[in-house]
Amino acid sequence: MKDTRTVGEILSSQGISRRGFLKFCAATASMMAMPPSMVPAVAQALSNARRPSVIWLSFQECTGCTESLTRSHSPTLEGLLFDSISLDYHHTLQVAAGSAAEEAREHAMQENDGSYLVVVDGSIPLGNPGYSTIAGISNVDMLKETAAGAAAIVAVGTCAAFGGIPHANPNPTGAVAVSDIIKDKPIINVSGCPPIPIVITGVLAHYLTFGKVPELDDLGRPTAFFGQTIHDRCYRRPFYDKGLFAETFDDEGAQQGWCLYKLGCKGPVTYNACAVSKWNSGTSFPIQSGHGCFGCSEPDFWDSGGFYRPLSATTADVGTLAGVAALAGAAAGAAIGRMNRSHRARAQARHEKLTIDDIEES
Amino acid sequence: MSTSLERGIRTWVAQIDAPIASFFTSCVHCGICADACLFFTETGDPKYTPIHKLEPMRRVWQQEYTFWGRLAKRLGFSKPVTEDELKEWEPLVYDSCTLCGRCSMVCPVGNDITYMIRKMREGMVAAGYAPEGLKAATSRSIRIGSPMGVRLPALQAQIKAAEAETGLTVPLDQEGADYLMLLSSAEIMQFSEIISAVTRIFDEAKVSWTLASKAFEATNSGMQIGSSDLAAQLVQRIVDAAEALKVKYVISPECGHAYTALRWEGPNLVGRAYPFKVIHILELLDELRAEGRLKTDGFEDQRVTFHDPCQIVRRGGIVEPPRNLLNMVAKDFVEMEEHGIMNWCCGGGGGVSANERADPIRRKAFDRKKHQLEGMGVAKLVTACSNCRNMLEEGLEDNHLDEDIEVVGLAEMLAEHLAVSNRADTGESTSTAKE
Amino acid sequence: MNERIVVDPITRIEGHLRIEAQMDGDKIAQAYSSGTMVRGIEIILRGRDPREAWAFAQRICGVCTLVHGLASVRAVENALNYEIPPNAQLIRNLMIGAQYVHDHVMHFYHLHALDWVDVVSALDADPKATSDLAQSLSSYPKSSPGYFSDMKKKLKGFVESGQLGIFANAYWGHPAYKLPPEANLMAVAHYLEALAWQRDVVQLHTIFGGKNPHPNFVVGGMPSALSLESGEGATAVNITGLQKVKNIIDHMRTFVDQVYVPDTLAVAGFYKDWGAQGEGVGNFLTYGDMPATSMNDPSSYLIPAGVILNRDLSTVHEVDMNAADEIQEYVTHSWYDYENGKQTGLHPYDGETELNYTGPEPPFKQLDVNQGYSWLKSPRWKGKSMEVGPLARVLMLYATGHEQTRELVNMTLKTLDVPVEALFSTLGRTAARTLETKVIADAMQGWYDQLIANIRAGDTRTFNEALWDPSTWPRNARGVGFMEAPRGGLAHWIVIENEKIANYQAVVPSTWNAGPRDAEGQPGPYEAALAGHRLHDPKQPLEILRTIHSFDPCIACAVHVSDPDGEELVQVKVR
Amino acid sequence: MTETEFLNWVRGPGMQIALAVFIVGMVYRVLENYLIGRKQSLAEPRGSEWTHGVGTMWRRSFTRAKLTTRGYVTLVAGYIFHIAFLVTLFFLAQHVEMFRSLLGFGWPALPPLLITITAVLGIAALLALLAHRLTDPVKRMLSDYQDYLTWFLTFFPLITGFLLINRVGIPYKTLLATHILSFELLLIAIPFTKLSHIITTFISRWYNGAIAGVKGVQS
Amino acid sequence: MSTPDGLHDIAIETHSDAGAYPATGNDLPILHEIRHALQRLAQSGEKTVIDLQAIPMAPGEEERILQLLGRGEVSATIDALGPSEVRETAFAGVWTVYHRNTNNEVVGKFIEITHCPDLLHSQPEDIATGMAQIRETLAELESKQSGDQA
Repeated sequence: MKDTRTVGEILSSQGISRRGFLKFCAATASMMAMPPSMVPAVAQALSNARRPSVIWLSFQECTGCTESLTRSHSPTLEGLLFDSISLDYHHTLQVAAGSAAEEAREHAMQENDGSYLVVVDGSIPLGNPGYSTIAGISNVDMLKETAAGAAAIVAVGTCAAFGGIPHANPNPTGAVAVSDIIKDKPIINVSGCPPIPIVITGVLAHYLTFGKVPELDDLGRPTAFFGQTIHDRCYRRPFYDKGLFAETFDDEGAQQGWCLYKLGCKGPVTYNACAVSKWNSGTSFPIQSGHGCFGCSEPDFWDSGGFYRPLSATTADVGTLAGVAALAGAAAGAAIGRMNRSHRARAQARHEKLTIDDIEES
Repeated sequence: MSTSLERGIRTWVAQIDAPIASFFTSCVHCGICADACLFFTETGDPKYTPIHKLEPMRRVWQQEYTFWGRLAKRLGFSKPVTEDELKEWEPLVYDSCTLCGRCSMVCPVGNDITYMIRKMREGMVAAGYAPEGLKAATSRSIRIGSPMGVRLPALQAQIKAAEAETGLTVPLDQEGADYLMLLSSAEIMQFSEIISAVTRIFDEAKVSWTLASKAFEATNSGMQIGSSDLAAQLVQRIVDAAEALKVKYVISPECGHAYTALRWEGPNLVGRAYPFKVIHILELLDELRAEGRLKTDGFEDQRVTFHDPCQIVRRGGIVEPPRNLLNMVAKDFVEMEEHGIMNWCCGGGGGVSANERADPIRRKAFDRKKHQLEGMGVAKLVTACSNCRNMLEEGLEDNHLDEDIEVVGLAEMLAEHLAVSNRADTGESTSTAKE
Repeated sequence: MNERIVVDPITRIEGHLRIEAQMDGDKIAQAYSSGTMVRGIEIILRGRDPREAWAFAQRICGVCTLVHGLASVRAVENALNYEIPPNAQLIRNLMIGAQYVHDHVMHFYHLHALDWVDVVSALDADPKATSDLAQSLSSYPKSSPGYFSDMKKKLKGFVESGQLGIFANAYWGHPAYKLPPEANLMAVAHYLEALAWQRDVVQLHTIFGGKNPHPNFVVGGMPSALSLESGEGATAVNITGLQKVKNIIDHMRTFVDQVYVPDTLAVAGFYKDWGAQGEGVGNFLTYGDMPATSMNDPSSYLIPAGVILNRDLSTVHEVDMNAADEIQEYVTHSWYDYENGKQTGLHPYDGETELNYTGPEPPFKQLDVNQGYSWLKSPRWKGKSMEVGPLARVLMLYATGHEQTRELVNMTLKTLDVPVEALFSTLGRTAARTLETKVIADAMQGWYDQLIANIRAGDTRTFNEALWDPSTWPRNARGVGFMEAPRGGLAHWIVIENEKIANYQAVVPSTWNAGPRDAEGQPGPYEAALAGHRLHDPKQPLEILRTIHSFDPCIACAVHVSDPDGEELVQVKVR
Repeated sequence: MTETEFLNWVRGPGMQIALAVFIVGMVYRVLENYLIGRKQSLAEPRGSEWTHGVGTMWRRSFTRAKLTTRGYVTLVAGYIFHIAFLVTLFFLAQHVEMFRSLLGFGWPALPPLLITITAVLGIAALLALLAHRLTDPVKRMLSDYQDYLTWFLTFFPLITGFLLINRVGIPYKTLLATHILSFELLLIAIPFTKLSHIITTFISRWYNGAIAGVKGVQS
Repeated sequence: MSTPDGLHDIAIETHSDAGAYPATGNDLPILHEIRHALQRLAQSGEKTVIDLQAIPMAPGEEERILQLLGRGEVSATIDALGPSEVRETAFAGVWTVYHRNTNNEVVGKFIEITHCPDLLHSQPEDIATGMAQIRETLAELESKQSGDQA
């Protein structure tokens, strides 16, 4: 049984006025990081949008992404569940377990073939199919099988988007991202460890509203949320520009809200919406609470040279290197130096005395 | 490759040392040395840029002493030095460089370019590339004993004249004298007044000195042409004579390169330290002054300036003595704008004056000195190098300034003002008196 | 019939858990618990900067999102003997407390409740009667007939849409559901309320830690500088932020007192029979946590450390986390190898393991339980299987004479009219979780007051820089960082050599509880608790879910790998 | 290679390679020169090699000569460039952090505004020097490809650094990686080009001073 | 320990100069933006909406902006999917619109430069619904009346 009512109809059936609908659209547009002038377009689109079926697959994950989803205040998870989508498979939230759960997934796939949305959190291990299984099925098989009939895939979290922590060196399980396996479907990468709650719901809302993939950057992330660096929008940016940096976590600079660059903040190279939308209903974000940005929405951020090392600092261990290099240079230099010296000595030995006759003859 | 070219290159290989390698490594092609070279400043031709004059030797260094150069040479990527290049470079190295050392003073990375040119000439001459005039002068030096062909009789004639003039004996080959005085051929031939002058001064200061018949010539064409082998022969003569006469000091006369050749290069050329000391005439005079043994009378009434001979001052290290001495006799002594170790060369040092081919450019380069003198209002231009003196006189004449400015040797000027003591008072004979 | 019932995935938990139950008729003869996912975080941690370990370790789990970060930070601090400022300790306590309250409430409503609450049955509820019921239980304001009427209407619309989403294919109408429609409707309403409530209360983490899930910590204190010069301030922890923390604590306590505790008691009243099954192993372990002063002063812990054996509350045994012969891990039935054979047990400092999947090639139907059958290891204390978690803690508090706990436990037993033995059960575990939530929520107020007192006294230190620079460290150091995570005792062991991590081991609550059999064939608590359950319908294994959920499994945490030969493993680096 | 991998590479392996090449190359280069050797002068010295050698190492940073206009262009622009380069290299806070990571210690930084102004002056000076090199007959004659290559390698870090501080359009991550890479390229180029003068100039100055010093003159 | 309601009285030593106060400096640009928008409104009647959630804010900065804008004569509360507050600022034509969801969490913050925010207008759809309801009510009443008469 498929719900064919549009979001507009669902809302009006709940007795929500057009004013309420417009407000809903305004909040939705804001949350999707769209300019207010787009509100009429959002309203138009939402009037026609239908509740899509969503299948959420959890692979090598920590459930942090799902937890983040539950923190979204706009739209709320309950709003999403009741009004906007049909979340037909989701380990952490669904009631059914075991074979009943698997049947729900298969049912949703059949019922909505070609139109359902697959959300993936967690990476997929390729090292051995036994590294991660659900119902005895390896992750890679389940992903391929589920993705086959999907309209699009949303890779939620850095693990699904870029491999994340399992992919970090030495990647013991051979973990890869969704995009490494699925090549023939549109994939939206919603990175972050976890992603900002309203960014997850914002991307889902965008897909629901417009029925298509939003504009993406070269890493497959929606530019509406990942278009600018944290540093670009950081309220501490003026301190960076003035060269005022906190030196430690509770010095005067830290208490004054000075820039955390020296404490290793990766804001300048991290594309995410933390500085604008902030976390948990706009309460704060890591930098506002005194800890530098990890760069968690960026690929390979776990191996990007240390969370407490300033961005400009080298990550190379150079102590021994310098010694070894100096020794190597000295050895090579000594060798060639000796050659040079004997080259010169030979030339001096072969020197024929210049006589006045030589001069007169020339 | 011709054997001579090969010989030249081998000479460079033998001559290049750690400082030269360091200098070539450091050069940043800033071209500031050009501004220090009067041949550039007066012609504006970039080829006179000092560091450029070393290009062939630089390539030899690169190809023989650097890793990449050796590799490139082995792989055939490097451009070998050719006869044509040496031919092209010969005038740059000999005609338009007086080894004055001014470029070495301005190089921001500290390159002693003059030191390099000196070595550059070693290879050039070994390869057979040296100007005819300089070759001839060298030939005369070796074969006759003096670049100008001055032989002992000519000196003896001048000694006679001096003795007649001063009434004093000019000691020759006096064994056991403290000082062996050398002369340059220009002094013997053109500025023989100097003989009288030193005779009188030494007499007055009671200096025990002598001339040597076997080694009266101080100049060293071998060094100018750039051959250490020949330069060594010439130095050896002086060393032999000084040893034979058992002198304690050898006095280098008012001649620039002679001082460098004998004082600084000499021991290295002959391969051992001297058993005597080399002292420049100005140093000696200044010592005498300091000791009160040199007293002067009266002052020059005209404005006087001093032309620092490059090899004596900048590259010889004798900066204060001429000034001390000048101040004894000149009330209106003024310095040129750039003086002392930053003075401009007369244009004829380093063998350029012996090289007729260089005459036009040398004369052009004299403009630098002319500009220096302009507006100074000096009547006397004192110097302490007979070659400078020659060049200055000629240059002033070329520029029709000889009427206004007289060129004078410093020792000579001192002699003119020498305060003669009353011999009767002391009752002693002079050191030059025959025993 | 002696069939094997397989429940995979076990849903409404953290991570990937598979239960296989060997049936004896309709009764479970033996149960086998299998963690089916491995990531190898401990391999990844090797060679890294110990100061960064917490961020990696924190990603072990996003549900109990701070516990691994904090255990890791404490491990490094313990290894380096690194003292932290009192404010940092108080802030950590507040964050742990918030984690408890948040996590337990979410577990109860969103992960556990639907084992007891029939959503479809709620459609038959009378809103007025529901309102009466709600008002009889608590003074919580959202209890009007209109409120429940709206709720019912919304639910009706949802069910009628045909797209049940997360509620699809559930065991609605299963005879084990015993709540009347009104209780079901009230519970569904609170399910949604709790969802909104939790969004608010996690903001305590956001203020101090910058975000949730995965708030930030720092070795040596807290990274959240206090900015107090004006009402607005320069950091999140300013006067406004602290006021908000205060409001959140009030909000937490209100919800726990007015909704969570009454609901637990109300629901439990209908399921008293579950007070007699699902016990487990009868041994309980706590590490202790939430110090009033410092982790070095166990006497100041709110929750004491100790071991209770065989339900014997009269004797509390001491635990030495550094003793090589106390805590050990076995891999006899796990997909790992030990160098000296799979029969030996190893203390975490010496933890040495090799990833070796010997299970059936996927897709598979059934595991071979005679071999390795889980990515979880089997931790043992002096060779004994131990249960950790809320029940262990409440028992420990009870056994050590914690006044409030005793009152709460006695009140609960009295209200439900069950014997004290009912504690050792599925129901007891769930009730214990509720009770300790109240204990901790109440304690938070004290920590907050102390923090404000310190600030008022002019102490704004939150971080100790003394040992921040790794060059100040000894060449070799090792330490254990432990805490009471919501799911039970959690400890990370770290070995530091030359400023880098040489070995890292996490033994986590769900490894204690969900681990497979050990060398001697002793089952883990899950396995022991499930044995003897009768299943009404093997196709609808609701009974299994109830007991498993009562432990609040957290499997991603539980799976761990540490492999000295990690380099030899397949390295697939795409992109 | 993604942006992140690029950045990670230049911050780690790239920096390692660059430093290794720089150190190996410079130690090698200095020894290659030094070990050719030189004859100790047998002439009786008038002054000390060491006093004058060391004196010239410092003294030669200031010119004594009156120069022509072309000389002053080189001199003034050269001073500005060198000072600007050193100030930006050593006193921008971000760079101090880089040195701290390399050396284990740091020093106070200067305000970014000052650094920005300095960098602009440095960039202007470098542009002037390039224009001068292209127009001045002496410099043009002396120049080969290396002079333009080294000019670019020096200009590159300055201009990328300037853009980085001022965030002109280009994505920060790419720009930062490029900036670090440009510094590494510069480091690598030093031993193989005239840029080795950053070290050898002090050796050359010493020799110059020593040669003159023996004669009692401070060169 | 007194209750922390008196937090503002906490005697904490302050150690900052006002000049170093952290600010993104967004208040000025916003005011400029508002000025231009007002100009457009006056000239062509064009409306402008500024989404405050799309602008990064330092702690307390939003409050400062609102303080700058001040409070005008009109304020309204709309109860639709949670409360919304519409308020005219001290500058006529400049409105602040705050949307909250049913859990009272702020879901949208806007500054609108317009004669009257759209949300205050009665919407045609709602009017249509209202009309239908009135008709229905009338019909009911009338049929009741006629029924009474009958």
